[in-house]
This record gives sequence, structure tokens and C-alpha cells, in this order.
Amino acid sequence: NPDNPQQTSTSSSKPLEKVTYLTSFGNFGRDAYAWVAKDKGFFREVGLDVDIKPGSGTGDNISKIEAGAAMFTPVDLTGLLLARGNGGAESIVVVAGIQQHTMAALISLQGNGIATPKDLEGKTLADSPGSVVRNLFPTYAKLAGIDATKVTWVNGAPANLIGLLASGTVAGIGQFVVGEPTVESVAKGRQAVVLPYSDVMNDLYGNVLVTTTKIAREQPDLAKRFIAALMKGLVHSIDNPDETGQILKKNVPAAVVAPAAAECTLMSAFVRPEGSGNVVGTIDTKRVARSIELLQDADAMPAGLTPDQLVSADLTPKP
Amino acid sequence: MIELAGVSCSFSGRSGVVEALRGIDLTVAEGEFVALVGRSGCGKSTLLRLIAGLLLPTEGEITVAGERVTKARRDIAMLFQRPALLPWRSVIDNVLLPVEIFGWRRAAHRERAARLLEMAGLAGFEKRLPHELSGGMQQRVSLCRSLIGNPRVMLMDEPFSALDAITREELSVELQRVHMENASTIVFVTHSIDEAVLLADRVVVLTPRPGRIREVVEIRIPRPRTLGRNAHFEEVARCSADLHELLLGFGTSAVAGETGR
Amino acid sequence: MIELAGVSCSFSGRSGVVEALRGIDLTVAEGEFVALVGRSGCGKSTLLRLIAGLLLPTEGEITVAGERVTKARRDIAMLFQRPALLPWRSVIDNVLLPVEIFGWRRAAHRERAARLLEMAGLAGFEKRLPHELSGGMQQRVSLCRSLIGNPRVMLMDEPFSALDAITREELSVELQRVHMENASTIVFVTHSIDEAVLLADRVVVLTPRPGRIREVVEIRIPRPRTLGRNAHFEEVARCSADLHELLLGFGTSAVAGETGR
Amino acid sequence: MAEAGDTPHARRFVPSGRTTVTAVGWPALGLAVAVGGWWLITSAIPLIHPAVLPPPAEVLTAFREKSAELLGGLATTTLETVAGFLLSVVAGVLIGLLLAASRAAERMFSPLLVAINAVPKIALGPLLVVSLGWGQRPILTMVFLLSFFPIVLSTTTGLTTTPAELADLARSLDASRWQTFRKVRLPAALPHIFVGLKVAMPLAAIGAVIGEFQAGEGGLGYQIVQYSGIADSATAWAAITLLATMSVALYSSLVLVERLALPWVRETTSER
Amino acid sequence: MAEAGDTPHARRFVPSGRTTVTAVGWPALGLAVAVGGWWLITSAIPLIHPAVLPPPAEVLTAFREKSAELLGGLATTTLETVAGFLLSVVAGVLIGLLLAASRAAERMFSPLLVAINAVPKIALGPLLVVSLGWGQRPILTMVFLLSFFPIVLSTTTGLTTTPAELADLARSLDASRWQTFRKVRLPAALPHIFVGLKVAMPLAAIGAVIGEFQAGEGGLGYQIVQYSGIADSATAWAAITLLATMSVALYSSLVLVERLALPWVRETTSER
Ligand SMILES: Nc1ncnc2c1ncn2[C@@H]1O[C@H](COP(=O)(O)OP(=O)(O)OP(=O)(O)O)[C@@H](O)[C@H]1O
Ligand SMILES: Nc1ncnc2c1ncn2[C@@H]1O[C@H](COP(=O)(O)OP(=O)(O)OP(=O)(O)O)[C@@H](O)[C@H]1O
Ligand SMILES: [Mg+2]
Ligand SMILES: [Mg+2]
Repeated sequence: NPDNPQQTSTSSSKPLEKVTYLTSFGNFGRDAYAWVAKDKGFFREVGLDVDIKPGSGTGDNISKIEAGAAMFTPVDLTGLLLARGNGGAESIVVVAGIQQHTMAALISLQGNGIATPKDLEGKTLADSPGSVVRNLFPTYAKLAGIDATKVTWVNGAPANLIGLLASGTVAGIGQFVVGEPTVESVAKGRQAVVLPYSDVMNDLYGNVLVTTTKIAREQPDLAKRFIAALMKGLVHSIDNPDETGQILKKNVPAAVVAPAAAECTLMSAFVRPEGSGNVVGTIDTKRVARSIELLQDADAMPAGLTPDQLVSADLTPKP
Repeated sequence: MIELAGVSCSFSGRSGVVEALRGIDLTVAEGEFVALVGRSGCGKSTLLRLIAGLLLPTEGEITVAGERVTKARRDIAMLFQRPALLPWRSVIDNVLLPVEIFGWRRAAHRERAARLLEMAGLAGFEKRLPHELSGGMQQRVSLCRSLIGNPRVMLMDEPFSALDAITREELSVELQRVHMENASTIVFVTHSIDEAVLLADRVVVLTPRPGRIREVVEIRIPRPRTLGRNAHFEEVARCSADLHELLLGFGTSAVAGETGR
Repeated sequence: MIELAGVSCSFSGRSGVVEALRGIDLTVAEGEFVALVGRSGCGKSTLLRLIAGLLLPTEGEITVAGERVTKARRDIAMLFQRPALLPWRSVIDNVLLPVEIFGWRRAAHRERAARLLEMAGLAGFEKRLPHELSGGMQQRVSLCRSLIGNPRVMLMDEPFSALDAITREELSVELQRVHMENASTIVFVTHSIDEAVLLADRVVVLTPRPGRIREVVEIRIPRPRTLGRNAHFEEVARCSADLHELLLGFGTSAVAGETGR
Repeated sequence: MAEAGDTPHARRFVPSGRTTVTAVGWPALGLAVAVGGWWLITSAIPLIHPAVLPPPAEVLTAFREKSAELLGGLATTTLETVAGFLLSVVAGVLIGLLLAASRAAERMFSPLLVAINAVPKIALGPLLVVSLGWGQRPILTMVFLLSFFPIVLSTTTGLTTTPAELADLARSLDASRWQTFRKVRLPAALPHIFVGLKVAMPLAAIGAVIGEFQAGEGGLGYQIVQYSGIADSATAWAAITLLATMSVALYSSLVLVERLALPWVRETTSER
Repeated sequence: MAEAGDTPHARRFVPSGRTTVTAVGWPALGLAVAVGGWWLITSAIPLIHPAVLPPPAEVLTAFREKSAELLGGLATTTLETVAGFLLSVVAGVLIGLLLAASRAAERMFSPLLVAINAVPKIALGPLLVVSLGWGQRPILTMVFLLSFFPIVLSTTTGLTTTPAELADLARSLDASRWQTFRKVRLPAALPHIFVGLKVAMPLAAIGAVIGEFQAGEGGLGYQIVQYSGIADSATAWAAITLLATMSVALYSSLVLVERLALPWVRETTSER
């Protein structure tokens, strides 16, 4: 580990505490900030030895955190809310916001005849069942003023979506906004058309960092230190996309620098939107409440859940 | 009908070569009944398999009805030393197998099959599977199967070896009848000198490994022949004694004729 | 040594029940040599399998050496009608199988196995696999296997059926020698009346299905016995004729004795 | 036959009551053991967190709540599994036949079949969807891809290991290739082929599920993804349990077919 | 032996040149056909978009560029596959033995084994990770879960279909269960067992990949996820191709082992 000797010496008095962290999915640019925090020694500075494991998406990650296989992971807030609404994820608590707005989007290619949401009518889109984009689509359609019933959804495993789009099998796919450069690189010269859900659903968060209520309650100090260090990594990664790409490559040989850096650049606007101040990771419970309302209105979850049941106000970074 | 000219056959395995037959010259005329006798392991089965086209000779040539043998022929029926019944077929279906293979109508031959089975003492067992039969009964099923096609040539490898003396006699008589009625050519392997003398026009005596023809003994007794003391008792006794001596002549112990390589 | 009291055995299959044996009462004394003769399918093999403990009787009781037979015993060697060789084992390894099973030392019996094979005319074939042997050779391997353990009781199901007359005579002599040396008890199935008369102290004649004991013929000829014309020629001829008649007595055609259900 | 114990006796009809006990009683006991074990590690001594393996009671509740939906999924998936399996059987036996008929074909194609078989099927999703669209066709193809190999292999092995004496018999009758195949080699190969079919059956079920993951619009696989996507593990496990039950049922019917089709095998071989 | 044509002759040694041709020539031809087909549909007449199935040339380039990394992945995955496969063989044969030894056990557990086998392994990811952590243990477990069933089934089938005459022989010698197993039933079952092993081998490779998907931190499966995540399908397919090649190589060694271990099978059966 290339931590500089100065940092090592400051924290060598106490043994490092072990923490297992799961990325949201695999090891891509959008999840590289954890590697940055580790590589730059931010975790070590606060006395933590973090083990970073590749995650497998919101549902799996929630299960693994609940069962104690890992302590922290970013998951999509919408997915978490839906899970909670279904009676699951009961011991999960949100401790920081990674992306202040949902990165969920529909991505199409120029030439597919999609420029505005209205153009989606009559088209075929692909995403996996249970994904955020698909779950939220009816709400998105309502807010964007289009008829959801005129859009055909087909199934596609996450790893296959870009191929389906590039080969012209479908007109659009569900993706995170940061998928844009990847889509363009595969589409060979055709430009991507991105319709971010955040255009019409400004309150909805993207990925949020979660842990269990038990950790939040019993190890608040450790959680605080972890959150602070991770946020430091997050800031560093969006400020230095190229370095982030390198760091990721160094730690995960199967990663590729350029697309990772591009993802970081794109993510920047979601992590630190205009006017959000200097602090990253904040959670506004009012916005969470409105998100819950949104989903309840869309009949996606039952009534009753309140933000304070879900968010640990003590731990979230404050502006 | 059957001609073998300078036929040799060797087998090679991981532990060396066995020369089973060497330089066999033999002609079997149409309608002739030839018995093949010789010590165990001298190559009798191999010889039948060569004539049947199941094995190609390492040397020499075999012709049947003027045609060189390169594969099996439908006018030759082979009765194997082991019954070789299909375990999933009932007795009668095993007997009818050649009928199916030859593309004949099953219905037309069913009755004949039943009659053959009855002749072989297997009436009532038509529907049974082979494993429900005793060894001798299986052998008789196999005999019926080889007879069903009315073959011009029959190659029979110890067809009666698992049968008791009485059944053996009865079936020998039947076989003689079939032979005379159909004028079929028969090559018959047996270990019983009595049987050879009873049935054959000529008895071919093979030497032990490598099998060569030691002598061909002609049996000049008019047909139909019967067992027991009869007018030709002396000829029978002479032939039997001859054959016994010929077989015995290879040495006093079985060991002499048997070497692995 | 072996006692059967009221033993019956039936098989049931999908197409009905076959009564193979009915009411067999038989005592075989220690050191006695009993031959079993009867028409094919009359239940001889079944009887041996019952004594060997491979089959339980439907009725009656069987005891060997005073103990009721419920499973196979190591002091009984069974020689099956078919050679039943393990196809993956060489000839000598097949012969040594009982040695391994009994937990004896292989090395100590290897030489004896080789000697047995030589006696059976199989010298030089020790390393070969069973499929490289002729039918008669396989049967002889199986014979050697049954002898290797020096069993007190031997149950032999047509051990010489696939052998030529000479080998058969030689091995008969060997078997007599073993019998006399070891004082072993032997029950021996054969289709050859000559063989039965040559070897047995008593010959048990079974009726066709269901197999019952028709008669037990005693052969009072002193041992060692030899083949051919000898001092006891008349006794031999008398016994042979008796047996032939007994066997024949079941009707003129094989059909009579055979019904499926 | 279903006699217990080591000692053999003349085969006789087994009282039917006995057969029923072994045919139903033991599997039921096995099921009880399995469910008991499941209950033990999730409820009694909760070793495993319900989020990764929910207790049986929760799964049952989830099943009750969503039974209509789940049973609908079951119907879809069963249909796909059976249809795809039948496809596999036909095609697998034919390919097996081809490989058995020609050594050149075997040498040429069996490495390719192994290669195809070893490709993780997830990676084939886009290819299937792009070439076959959504719905039945790619799903059946996926079922086929997962289950053909055992059938091909067992067919080839069965057909190329006909006992020499039976093959000689067919040859001595100068039977055509087709006749030899139909009357001798195929029946002799059936015991082998059935092993292949039995291995292929659960694979077919997995194929249907993977197919639904990638190109489905319903069915148990679709539901598994959907419900695990929102961490509703109870419902996801209800779907998984249904899937397993379906496989066991289909497998058992296969065993039954085998038993009816090949009575001679049990008679000429020794079970234990 | 490797003689062509229908007519049988006395078996004799086959000239070794001939054997080499059939052993190497045909598979090479098969490979050429496969790559040719691939090239045809992707490059010559581009039916399929390169994002879905990249042309062979691109895959080759990707392999050249990342060869060190991919070969590292290959080593990892091969190790996992082989280790997991060996585990499967040992455990599978033991389970098969148990099921063969007792009818009660068979009736009780075989439905459970079918059920386990039919659970889509993807759904087991969290369970495995939670109980076994990351790395070797869950991956080997995954390999085992995918490949044990064919081995169990073929072992059980092989052991319970010993030719009756051989089983009788063992019984007549009053052989113990263990002796009967070792000296008679197991050798007689080997041809069956090898079919199971051959089916299990490619499944083991898939198991390693799926395991890596879920709990891995390296290996070909991990690389497949990573590179398809950034839509670098050429590299992903390079990894898939390597995986397929590995399977073919492992499968071929298995065939070789079988041929060396069971010479008698080829001699007592008729191939074609
Ligand atoms: N497939 C084979 N491989 C190797 N050797 C063989 C094969 N078949 C037969 N032999 C050898 O060829 C010789 C002759 O065998 P064959 O079966 O023709 O004898 P046979 O005269 O029929 O003997 P028997 O009377 O015992 O049946 C034997 O020494 C045998 O070992
Ligand atoms: N497994 C079985 N199932 C059904 N019936 C059987 C079985 N084994 C033998 N039988 C029947 O029992 C009867 C006696 O058979 P067994 O084999 O004892 O005859 P055998 O006297 O040895 O005849 P062979 O001299 O032909 O060998 C036969 O009618 C046979 O059909
Ligand atoms: Mg012979
Ligand atoms: Mg018998």
C-alpha cells in the first residue's frame, strides 16, 4: 500500500480497525472513490483498514449488509425505498448521500428518433426487471407528460443493455447518466441522447451510503470516521478524474483508465450540484420525504414510512 | 459354395500376437454338412466369423457363392457361441429379429417363429425376456433365430453345447431334417465327436494354435441317420475312433498346444 | 454336509410364475461327488444357486455343514454356467480374485494360480484380458478361479460344456484328483451322461419343470476311475443306459416338459 | 424390486403397500429433513440472516400473498422448461447420433460442443436477443444451450459402447446402419441416454430461468430478478422453491418413464 | 481402434501416423470451421453487431493487448476449476456411493439433490458470500454446486447397474460390501462415471466463472464482468474464448485419462 510514511506513523499508535465495504456494482469509475480513499490513505488516517469488495447491485448489496457480510455500501435510494416498502431492508439505515440527484436515465442514440421524452412513445426500451429506471418509469412518464402505456419495455440483463442499444435492437435503454461515454464508445461515432430522470424528479437521490442500524447505533464513531474518509475520497475523485482512473487501474487490473475518468467527470455534477455548498454527502430529510411521497403516489410502495425511520440524522455529513 | 484359400488370421493385443489360424484351404460344396472339431481355442469360432464376414483374414481369400466375402451376407445365418439375445426383446421378438431386419412382414412369420420355438421345447415362453430363461433355453432361442430366415448357409458355433443329451438328440434330428429339406449348406462347430459323426458329411479336424487343417474325415453313412445301434454302427464306431485319435494326437496334455505368444 | 429338505423355488415375472423346483429332499455327505442331470431348463442351476446362498428357496430349508444357508459361504466355491470373468482383469488376476477377497496374500498364491492355469492349458495367457480368449478358454479360467481357494464344497454348473472331448477328459481326471486329495464335496451339473458316470458317486436325475428328484442313481465303481474300456465297463454301460432311459422317460418330445405357466 | 436387506431371493411381486411407502415415505422424510434443516439454521438457531436466506415461514407467507403471480410464473417457466427440454432431447440425440456415426464428426465437433457448453450463458444473452428477439425463442434456445450437452454425450457414449456380441449379431444379419441403430444400438444405449436426460432436466430448468433473466417477460426467473432487485428475498425464495419443486416433479416423471421403458435393465443388473 | 470404414478385421496395431491425423487433424478442422463461421457472421457479412459479438480479429487484438492480464485470469480460473472439480469428483463419488448403497438414502436425498441442482446459482451469491466470505471458498463451493450432480447421478447409476452375473460372483465369494464395491462394482461403473465426469467438467468451468461473478476478485469471470461493464466486448470475448479453450483442454485430458484407465471398454464394446 503506497500510503506515505507520515500518515502511517501518525496512526501507527493504535491498531487499525477492519471495515468491509462493498461497491455498488463491480469496479467501475462511478465506484472508484472508495479506492481513492483507500489508496490515498484517507481511511488509514482515521484508523481504518478497509477491505473493498465488488458489489452486485442494490438488492444483493442490501442482503449482504443486513447479513453482516459487509458494513457499508452505496445503494440506490429508490431501490432501498422500494425494498423497505415491501417489508425488506428493515435493519438498513442511510448515513450519507453519494449522488444528490438520481443518475437514473434513459439513454438512446442519435438517429433513433428520440430527442425529448415525448419521442419515447411508440418506442421499445430495454432494462432488467426490478431496476430503478424501470420501476420509476411510470412516475417519470407522468411528470414528463407522456403516456407510459405507449412505451414498450423489454427485458435485458444489465451487462447486455449497451450491446442491445448499439446493435439497434432497441431504441433506448435504462442506464445511469455516467454510462454515456461507454455507450458512445461502443456506438462508434453516434452520439448518445441522455434523458436524465433528475430533469423531472429533482428530489430523488441517487446512490446513498447505507449501513445497519446496529452499526449506526453501536459504532457511531467508527461510522463517522468511515463516512468522513469516504467523502474525502469522493471529493478527491470528482476533482481529479484522471488520477482516479489511474488509482482504480492500479488496484483493479481489469479496470480501464479512460472510461473510469470520464465517469468521474460526469458524476461530479451529481455529487456536488450547483449551489449545494462545499460539503458532499448531505441528506435532506425533506427531500427524502418528498421522494417517499412520489413513490407512494405512483403506488410503488405503501404509506407509512417516514424519513427518520430510514436516515440516521446523527451520522449524515452536515452542510 | 464356400471356399477358403490360404486363409490366416492373427490377433494382436497389448501382450503380443496370437496366430489363430494359418493357411486354411477348404471348400464346402452346396448342400454339404461340414463339422468342425478341434481343441478349445484352436480357432473354430474365428473360422466361422471369417466365413460370416465378421472378421477379415490377415491373409488369404474367402468366397461364398463365388463372391469374395467382405461383409456379412443375408443368405448366411450365424449362430454364435454365446446366445447373443437382445435383453429387451421377448423370446419371440428375438426370434423375429432377422425377419424385421430383412424387411419381411412380421405377421407372416410369427406363426413360423412360434412353431420353431415349440419345436425347441420353448412353447409358453414366447413372451418372456431372455434373462428369465436358463442357459440352455437361451441357446435354443438363438437356434430358432438362426433358422427363421431359411438361410442358404448356416454357420453354427456349438449350438447344442448347453443342452442335455435328449434335447440335443431331438434337435439334431430336426437340424438334419431342415438340412435335407432346404438343401442348405451347414458348417457346424461341435465338441461332441458323436454329434459330428451323426450329422456331418465331412468332419474337419483343426490342430491347436495356430489352427491348421489336420485332416478331413468323410462320413459315408446314408441319411437320414439315427442314433444308437443301427446298421451303420461299425462305420460310426470307426469314424469316432479316428476322430478321437486325431484330436488326441496333439500331445498328451492340453498344455502342449497352448502358448500365448 | 449339504441338506435340502422340501425345497421349492418359483420365479415370478410379468408374464406369470415359473415353478422351477418342487419339494427337493437331498443329502450330500461330506466328500461325496454328486452329479446333477436333467433336461435343459429343469432347475439345475437354480438348485446350485440355492445351495450357494445366492437365492432363497420359496419353501423348505437348506443347511450346509449344519448351518442354515442364508447367504454365501466362503468354504463353498461356485462355478457359474457362464464364465462371469471380470472384463477389466487379466486372466491371472481373475483367478486370484477369491484370494484377494478372502484377504489372503496374493504373492503366496500367484504361483499356484499359474500352475492351475497351466494345468488348464492356459500357460502363456496369464496377462491377457478375458475378451481375448475363446469361449472354452474363458470357461477354464473360471474353473481355475473356483479351485484356487481349495474350497470344502464345490458347486459346478456345467464346467466342461464348452470344452472339446480331450480337454474335458484331462480336466475330469484333474478334478477327480482334486476331489480325492482334498476330500471336497462336489455337486456337479452336467449334460454328459458319460461324465456323470465317470465322476460321480451318485447321480441325481431331475424331472423337467417343476424340477423334482426323479431318481438317484448310485455309481459303484472304485476310484480313481478312467475312461475307455476298463474292468468296470459293464457297470459303466449299465449306469449310462439307466440314466439315458431316466432322462428320456419324460416324453418323446422336448415340448412335453416345457410350459411357460 | 424393492426388497430391503442383502439376501437375495427368487424375485416375487412386492406387496404394493410396501412400494408406496418407499416411493412416497422416504422422499417425504427427505423433504422434512431439508425443511427442518432450513428452519433450524434460519429460525431456531439463526445462523443465517433472513436477508440472504429467509426462514421457511416467511417464504410460505410470501408465497401465500403472491400465490397467483407466482403460480402464473411457474406455469410460464414449466412450459418453457418442458418445451426446451424436448427440443434438447430431439436435437441432442440427433447430434449424439451423428457423433456416434462418424469418428471424423466426433473429432471435429466434440471440442466445439465442449467449448459452447463452457461459455457462461450469461455472456450469450445479447447475442441471443439480437438474433432471436425477446420471448420464447431466445429462452428456448437458452434451455437448449444449457441442457443439450449431457444428452449428446450420453447418447454418443451409449451408442458407441454397444456390447460387442450384439453389434456382431446385427452385422451378421447385414442390418443397415439405420436398422442397427433402431433395433440394437439405440435400445442398448437407452440406459446411458437416460442418465444424460436426468442430468439435463435440472439444467433445462436453470436454462429457462437464465433465459428469463435475459430475454423474458414473465416466469419464475423474471420474478427472482425482480424481487431480489428490491431485496424482497422472501418472495424471491418462494420463486426459487417453486422452481426447485418443478424440477423435482419433472425429474421424477423422467425416472418413471425410464422405469416403464426399460424394465429389462433392472432385471439384468444388480442394484445393491 | 481408429480404423475407418465398416468392415471389421482382426484387430491390429494402427500405424501411429494415422492416429495423429485423426487426433489432431479433425479437431483442427473443427476449429477452423468454427472460427470461419464466426468470421463470416461478424466480418464478411456483418449480420451481428460487434458490440454483441466482436469479430475474431478484434478479439485477437484485444487478447494481444491484454494478454498478461488475461493469462493471469486464466491461471486463476483454471486453478479454481480444477480444484473445485476434484472436490466434486471426490464428494460426488462418495455421495453417489451412499445413494447406491441404500435405497432409503436414494429415495430420501435424490429429490433434494435435484432441487439443489435446479436452483439458479446466481440467486445463491449472497448466501455464499455471507456464509463463506469472498475468494476461494465461495468460488470452489460454486464449482462444486454446479458440477456435483452429474457425478453423483452417473456414479449411482453405474454402481446400481452392475451386470447381474458379476454381482452374483461377488456374492458367491461372500465379499464384503466394501470389497464388492472396490473390486467389482466400481470398476464396472467406471464407464458410466466417466460420462458424468465429462459432463461435469465444462460445468465446473462455468461454476468458477459464476463464482467469480459473485465473490471473486480476479479470474476470467471477473474480467468478463468488468469488461462487459465498460462495453469492451472484444476483451470480454477474449476472456470467454480463453475459458472455452481451457475447458476443451481439461475435457481432453479427461478423455485421455479415460482411455488409459479403461482399455477393456473399447475392446468389449463396438464403437461403430
Ligand atoms: N478378440 C480377440 N483378441 C485376441 N485374441 C483372440 C480374440 N478372439 C480369439 N482370440 C484368440 O484366437 C484363438 C482362437 O479363438 P477361437 O475363439 O476361434 O477358438 P475356438 O476354437 O472357438 O475355441 P473354443 O472351442 O474354446 O470356443 C484363441 O487363442 C484366442 O485366444
Ligand atoms: N431369473 C429368473 N426369472 C424367471 N425365471 C427364471 C429365472 N431363472 C430361471 N428361471 C426359470 O427357472 C427354470 C429353471 O432354470 P435353470 O436355469 O435352473 O435351468 P437349468 O436346469 O440350469 O437349465 P440349463 O440346463 O438350460 O442351464 C427355467 O424354466 C427358467 O425359465
Ligand atoms: Mg469357439
Ligand atoms: Mg443351467
